[in-house]
Amino acid sequence: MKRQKKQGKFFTIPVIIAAVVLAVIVISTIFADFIAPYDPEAVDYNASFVRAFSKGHILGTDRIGRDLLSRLLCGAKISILNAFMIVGFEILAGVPIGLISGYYGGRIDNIIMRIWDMVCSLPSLLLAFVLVAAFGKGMWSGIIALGIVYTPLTAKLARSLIMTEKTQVYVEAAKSLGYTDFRIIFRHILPNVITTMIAQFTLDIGSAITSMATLSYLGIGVQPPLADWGTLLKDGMSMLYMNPVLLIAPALAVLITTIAINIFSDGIQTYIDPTQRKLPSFKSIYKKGEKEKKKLGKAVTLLKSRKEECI
Amino acid sequence: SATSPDTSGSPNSTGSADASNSVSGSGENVFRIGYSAEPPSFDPKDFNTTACTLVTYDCYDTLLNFNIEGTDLEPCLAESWEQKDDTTYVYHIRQGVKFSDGSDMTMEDVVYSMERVLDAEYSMSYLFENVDHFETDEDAWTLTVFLTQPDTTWKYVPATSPCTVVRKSVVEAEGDKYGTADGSVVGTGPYMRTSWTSGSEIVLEKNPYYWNDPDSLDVSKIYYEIITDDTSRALQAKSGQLDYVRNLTSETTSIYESAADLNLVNYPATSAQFLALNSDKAPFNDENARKAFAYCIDKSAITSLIGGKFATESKGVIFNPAMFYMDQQAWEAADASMPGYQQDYEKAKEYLAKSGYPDGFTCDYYCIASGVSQAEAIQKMVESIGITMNIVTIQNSESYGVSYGYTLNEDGKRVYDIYGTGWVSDYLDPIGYLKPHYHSSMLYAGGSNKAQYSNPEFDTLIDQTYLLDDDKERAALMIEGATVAAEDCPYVSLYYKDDTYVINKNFTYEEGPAFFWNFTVANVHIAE
Amino acid sequence: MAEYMIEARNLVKYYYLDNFKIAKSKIRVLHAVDHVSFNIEKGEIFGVIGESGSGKSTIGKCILRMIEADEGDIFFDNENISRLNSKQMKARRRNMQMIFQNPLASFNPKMTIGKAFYELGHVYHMKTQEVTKKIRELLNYINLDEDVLSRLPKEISGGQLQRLAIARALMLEPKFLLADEPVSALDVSVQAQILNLLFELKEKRGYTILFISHDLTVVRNVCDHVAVVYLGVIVETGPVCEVYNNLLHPYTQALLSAKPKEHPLEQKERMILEGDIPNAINVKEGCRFASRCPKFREGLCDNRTPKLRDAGNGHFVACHYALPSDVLD
Amino acid sequence: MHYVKFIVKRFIGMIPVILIVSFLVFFILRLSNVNPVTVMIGDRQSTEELRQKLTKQFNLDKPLLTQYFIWMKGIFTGNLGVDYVNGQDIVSLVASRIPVTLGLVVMSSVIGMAAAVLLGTFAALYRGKAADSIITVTMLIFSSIPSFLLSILVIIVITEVAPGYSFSGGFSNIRECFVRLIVPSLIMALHMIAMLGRVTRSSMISQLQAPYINTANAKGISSSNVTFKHAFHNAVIPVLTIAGLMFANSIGGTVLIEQIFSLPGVGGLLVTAIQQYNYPVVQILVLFMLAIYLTMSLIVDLLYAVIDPRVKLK
Amino acid sequence: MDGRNIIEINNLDVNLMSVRGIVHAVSGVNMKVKKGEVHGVVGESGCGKSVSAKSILKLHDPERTEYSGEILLDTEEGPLDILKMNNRHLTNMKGKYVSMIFQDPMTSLNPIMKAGEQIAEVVRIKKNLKKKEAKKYVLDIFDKVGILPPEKRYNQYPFEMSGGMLQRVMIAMALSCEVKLIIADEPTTALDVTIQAQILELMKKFQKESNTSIIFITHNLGVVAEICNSVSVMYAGRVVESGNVVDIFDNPAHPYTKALLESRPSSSDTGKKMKTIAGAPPALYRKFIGCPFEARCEYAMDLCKVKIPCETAVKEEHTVACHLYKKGD
Ligand SMILES: Nc1ncnc2c1ncn2[C@@H]1O[C@H](COP(=O)(O)OP(=O)(O)OP(=O)(O)O)[C@@H](O)[C@H]1O
Ligand SMILES: Nc1ncnc2c1ncn2[C@@H]1O[C@H](COP(=O)(O)OP(=O)(O)OP(=O)(O)O)[C@@H](O)[C@H]1O
Ligand SMILES: [Mg+2]
Ligand SMILES: [Mg+2]
Repeated sequence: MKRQKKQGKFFTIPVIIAAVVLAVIVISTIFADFIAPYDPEAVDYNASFVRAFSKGHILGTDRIGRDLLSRLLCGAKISILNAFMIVGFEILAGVPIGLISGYYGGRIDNIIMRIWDMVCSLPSLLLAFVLVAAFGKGMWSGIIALGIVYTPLTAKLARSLIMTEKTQVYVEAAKSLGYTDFRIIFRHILPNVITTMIAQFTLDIGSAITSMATLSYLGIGVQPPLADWGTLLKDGMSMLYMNPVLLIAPALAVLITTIAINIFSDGIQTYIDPTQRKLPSFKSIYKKGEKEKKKLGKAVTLLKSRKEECI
Repeated sequence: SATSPDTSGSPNSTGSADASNSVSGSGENVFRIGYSAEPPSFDPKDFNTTACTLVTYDCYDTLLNFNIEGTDLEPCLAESWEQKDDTTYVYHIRQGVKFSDGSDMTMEDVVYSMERVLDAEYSMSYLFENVDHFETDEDAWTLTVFLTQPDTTWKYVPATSPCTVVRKSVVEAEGDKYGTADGSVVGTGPYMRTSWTSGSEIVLEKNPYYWNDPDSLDVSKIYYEIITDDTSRALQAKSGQLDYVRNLTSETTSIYESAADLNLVNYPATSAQFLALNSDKAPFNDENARKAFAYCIDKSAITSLIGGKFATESKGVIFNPAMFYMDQQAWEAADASMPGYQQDYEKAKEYLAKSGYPDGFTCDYYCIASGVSQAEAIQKMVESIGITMNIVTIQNSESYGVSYGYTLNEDGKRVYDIYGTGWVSDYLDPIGYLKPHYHSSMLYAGGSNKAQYSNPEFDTLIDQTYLLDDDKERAALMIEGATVAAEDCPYVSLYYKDDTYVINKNFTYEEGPAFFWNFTVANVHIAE
Repeated sequence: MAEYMIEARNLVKYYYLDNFKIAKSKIRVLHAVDHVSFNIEKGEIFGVIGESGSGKSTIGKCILRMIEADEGDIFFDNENISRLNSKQMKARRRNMQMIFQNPLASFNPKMTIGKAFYELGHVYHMKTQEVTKKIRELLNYINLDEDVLSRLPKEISGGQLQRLAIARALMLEPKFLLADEPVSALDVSVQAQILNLLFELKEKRGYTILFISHDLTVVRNVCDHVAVVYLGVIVETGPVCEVYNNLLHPYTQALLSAKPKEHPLEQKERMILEGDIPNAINVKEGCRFASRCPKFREGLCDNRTPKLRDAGNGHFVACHYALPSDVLD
Repeated sequence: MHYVKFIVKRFIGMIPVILIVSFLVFFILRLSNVNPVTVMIGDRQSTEELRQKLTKQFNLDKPLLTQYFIWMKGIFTGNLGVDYVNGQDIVSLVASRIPVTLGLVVMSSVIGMAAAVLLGTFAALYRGKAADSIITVTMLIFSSIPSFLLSILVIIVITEVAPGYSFSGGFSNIRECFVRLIVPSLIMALHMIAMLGRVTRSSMISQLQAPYINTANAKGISSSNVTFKHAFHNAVIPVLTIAGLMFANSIGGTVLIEQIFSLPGVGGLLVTAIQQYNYPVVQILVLFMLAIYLTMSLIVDLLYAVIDPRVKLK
Repeated sequence: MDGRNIIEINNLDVNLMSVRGIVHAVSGVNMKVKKGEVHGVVGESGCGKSVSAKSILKLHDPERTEYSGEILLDTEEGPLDILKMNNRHLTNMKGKYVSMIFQDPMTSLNPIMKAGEQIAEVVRIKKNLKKKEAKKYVLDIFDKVGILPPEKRYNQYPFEMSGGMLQRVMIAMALSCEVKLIIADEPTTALDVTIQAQILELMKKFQKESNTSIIFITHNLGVVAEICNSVSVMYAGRVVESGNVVDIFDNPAHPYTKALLESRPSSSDTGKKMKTIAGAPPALYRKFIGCPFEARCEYAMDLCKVKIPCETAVKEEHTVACHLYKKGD
């Protein structure tokens, strides 16, 4: 009953690629200010609409001569930071609410679920709009609006998870040992349900990036001179025919990031749920066995042979 | 009228159908116009945006029309007119004109239409601010206008939107509903509205009762397709789904240029782009601060980067020289001698040092979304002498409130420190720029003096022009006024620009500088 | 007179299934435990048997106050604990511990065994050294190596885990153990290990154990007293030898005869009960077993609820016809 | 019969939700510092007289709560008055827009659901094979593209590929409606397919591993029967839940799509109304969308009950 | 019993691909089941009982399973190897010759299909009946196996029935097509004693009436004693002993069988320590070099560590795989 090495690893090739891509994105985001070849806001009148792959400007420039690569990098910083903030909000608010309402059930649960129904019934963009209409536009309105939209989803997920989890015997066992509810919820149940939620959170980071971009596209998200990917997309869209890279580059950035996040999240999900995992074929295992056999010599022969002898 | 960069918005234009221009058309000729916004209604009372003018002037006629240059007037619903004295004008109304519902236009309708304008709720009622009252003679078919004071610009007003004629009985019967998608539209114009799918499409067809030979109209059916997104509108035009698009943004120009079926036309127009520096509050109540700011700005860069290829850099005052038809030479000479505020950081620093903010200051720049890149460029330009400029983007719909001073801060002042915008003159007269922007009578809420500039010296000069008839004399006064204003630097004028449109090669249209006011599909003809 | 560790008096637990029904009459009430009384002597193993859903676990949990009983009193070590608040209860918790049916499920899957033990110690303010010492002692007692401490529950076999579960319960040195079907989920071969361990706890260490099971043979093997539960009521109770040698209640008889043969050649007179085990929703007056009882008599069994009656030697039975004096005609 | 009872009950249950949301929306919008009178006057000359007249006409002098009740009364009597900006009758303004939005939502949901379920099932059946990978990756890509980006790309592609296709025009007959709505619907559907397809796939995979599938296989019925009659039936149930949720977002999604494709629907109206501070319109549209959502979730619940006998309609 | 084997499993190996690698769940299993005989399969949890049973119908996920050996099914066309059949042939075979009853009837029935229809579906296909006829046929079977009232039960969904009733439905399903062999994988483990007795009685009755063979998988030796004619004892994926049920109970040959029988709590004695089998069964990720039971065996010899024992006949129809029994002994 020793720990067994698992087949069907977490780091499958697509997940490795996704992880590497994400790592690159996150690192370049963190060091955006150092990596970026230019000040993202620096205007260069002589370099309007420089084509991509020109000298000095790898991705070219926009209308007022700002370097796209620099803007993309610094935009990534804003976009990703915002996404993290939205998801952070969602986790800090949604998880405890969901856990508590699911654990205790009853009236608290009822009230929270009614609120959830209402928030859910308003499409996310709409809610963002209404909030922005009321509180004025800007990055923070957007973040809070999206945070509010995402929170009930997380709460609901946490709730449904804890609803099934709390009927588990180990929870009852913890109660019988005299543990407090707080300890049971956060020390015992949470670690058991969090893995399922992590996949959701990574997924949410992806959709937060696009949602925030959508708000910026509609002009109610990030306000200039800050520019997130949504702003770049919006600008790129109107200048598509002046310099297509202006659209293609941020579009690819969003696409690659979200796809990488999706793959990564799928990876987590598949890893957590073994029924979803792709297993190696018998042949590949036997092949590995053959190799081992050659390496280790006779001792292993018996172990790996396909049919055993009996006397 | 206020415009934002690249989107002109003059409410005043007239439709005219000139029989002499027409080539007889045959069969069903459909003309599809790509349009960015839809009009609030077809009632002249509500005309306040560009959206109205282009769509609705085919349905209505004004008393007079501008000629193609925009400098002179031509008969329309009024066959002739005369000025009795300084304050009395007589218009002889055409007889036998029918509305699109087949009924006759009567003097009652005419005077009803004019008197509606006097109501404060009428959008363009400010054009009638000097009107005292109207008198009609039903038998002689004359309409007499009495003004409260002499006004040399009045002569243009009968060619503007308030002077359209609606049918009294219909308007009174329908009330608020008139002109909306649910209500009816009854006018004397060459076309009549047959359907309006709100937010999507407006269809006009030939008016069978048109007083001016309906056969002279080449186009029998007009579709206004409302496509809000600039790029998709351009792509639609490129794929041959639209015959005519106006107001091309500089970003999409290249798409239109690449379309084989479209002719891209540019013509001198009356628009100009500028920044208004709010002199009503700190920091720009300090003349030196204004100048310091102005000297930071590289106008030529803005002109070429933002204005695009049809833009020309301008100098001390906001203005489009196309309007100075009265004395072009005098204007050019004056323009050259006025301070031009070319980028000069030395001077900028000098003025900043003189100002109350030697270490720089912070200010808010308001603009609509499409003006952001200009703002960002300017932000960088002024940064170097220590001016921190925050960009505040507002919705297109908010821009009215902001630019006309309806939206105020706690102190009751206009919210912006800098407002980046543009202007299209109501008529082809320099007054159309000078008065709205620099005259202190335009300071009130709703007034167009965006810089909140006031200089008694300037006011006197401009007021005098209203009393003069001679163009040269007026021009001299106006140049003098402009020089005064330029010295004070309430605005940073950036560039003026030719207008552009595209039209399908199957059609022709003859444009002039005043094109904007007399566009009507009646003048669109099948190309030979 | 023996000293009692547990005295349960008139325990009642109803579940109201439709909370939000407006018409009161329509509310379905599940009589999970219906006026149950029994006593557990110090140092004995008290068995509770019955089929699934009969309310065995509910009885056990009510005693530990993991479920609040609707009525009734529970005396723990001569102290009435049924009205204590949760804080006071926590102090008593140490003295009463529970062992669950499925050992794997009763451990937090994300926590190593060691962590689980240390946490328990810390919650009860033991010092780390103290805990370490204690754990060592317990592991030694249940005959397991220390390396299990670093493993996750799923990496340990069922039998070993159940022993660990018992060790965890013993950590706090309770006076009383509730073992809720501790062997039902285990294989026969390991089952014996656990039963032996429990037996040893009683014999060598003097623990009092409430042993819940549905396996008659197991109960007979380890218990001193037994109570047979059917649909929330005790139908027969008494010392194991008394009860097994003198089955009085028809349900107990049926239960025993339903037990499969021990040897293929064994001849067995079968008494097969008809029908399913009914649920205890809205039970009416009358014997609960009436619907399946072979001795069912109309008029009596479905009208009068039988009381537990003394059959001598501490053997009680709740049946109208159980005692020799009851004439069946 | 109990369906009718259920529906009636649910409709009654909707009332408090709608009331609370209406209350919230009404007051949240009033938090903004924009003065409605300014909005109404627009660029007309602002005279004190006009201000007073408008204030009276729109009951702005009354306390907020009273205004709210007046508005609520208007909703129940079908008289919502006119909007702030253009003074048009709100009921007819909104009513004329509803068919387009409904058309868009229904069309995209139908296409999206059908395609998602088909593709998801297909992918699950060919799990681990090339077909599965292709479908999964495509879905992944489509679910990662923001819909505004996808829309503009589609427009570009279509104008290149099929220049005759028009994104503008009227809605006078079915054909026109179809032509105008199909592309935007497809784009909205694509998003749905991408999300739902993945759910269907994993749901189908887990159902195919359920013990009852073993029973079905042991019965000796054909494998297509096992897949579709047994596994598929069970697999749709969770898909339905997600679809219900996605529906809410698809209503929100119309906002963008309508803007880009200049469709005269509720979404475009909403954006304009919000931008113009045209609050009476915003309020009613929010309630309208809420009503659609609630109705739709009712339908989902009913469908649920039809498909899954375990669900008791309460 | 006419002496012919309805099924003959020869040297069956089943390897399963799992998250942790290949599981050699079944290795070299031989089993013969005569016509009209109930053959029990016993063993600890995880010893490969279910895997071998499912292999008979090739129910494992084909992508993750590797079979070798042969499973000969006696059909009208003579003995056919199930492992070599194509899918269509196999589908035809299922429900016609072999059917299966699973342990947990709740999850083994389609939760959203009416109980009756799930059976009618098979009947329609296998017996070529029309919808109405099929229903009538199913109602008849329901009546026979005591699913009463049949009309009502026909239209109920699985979640509306009790476990015992559902198991009857499963049995009805297995019986519906009058197959030659029923594989029952722990059909009574999830049930209560009294219900288990009902079900066993029912199965016995039908087995007698129709002379069907049954492979009866259980880990309850009592149930084996109750119903089986012959028995295979499995351990770690192989059959360690097989023979007549009386032989196995009276003269168990393999140490494992002995230990298993001894570790049962016996009803006769109370308060005695039970015999246990120390240790836990091995994991099946690796192939064995020696006897898999070696680590737990009290008779283990050096030979056991290095050689896997072969099946040896100790008696007619009683074979054992243990080095203690040499050929010809
Ligand atoms: N939380 C609850 N809500 C409603 N009914 C419950 C609840 N807990 C238990 N019951 C019901 O109470 C009755 C007794 O349950 P209990 O768990 O005590 O039975 P048990 O004898 O322990 O059964 P098992 O042998 O299956 O463990 C059952 O009918 C059960 O369905
Ligand atoms: N689908 C599967 N994938 C991988 N391994 C499996 C699978 N099914 C069973 N196994 C493994 O095969 C071995 C034999 O399992 P099997 O289900 O046959 O045991 P069993 O004797 O039926 O036990 P139980 O009494 O618990 O039902 C076990 O070790 C189990 O973990
Ligand atoms: Mg229990
Ligand atoms: Mg099994």
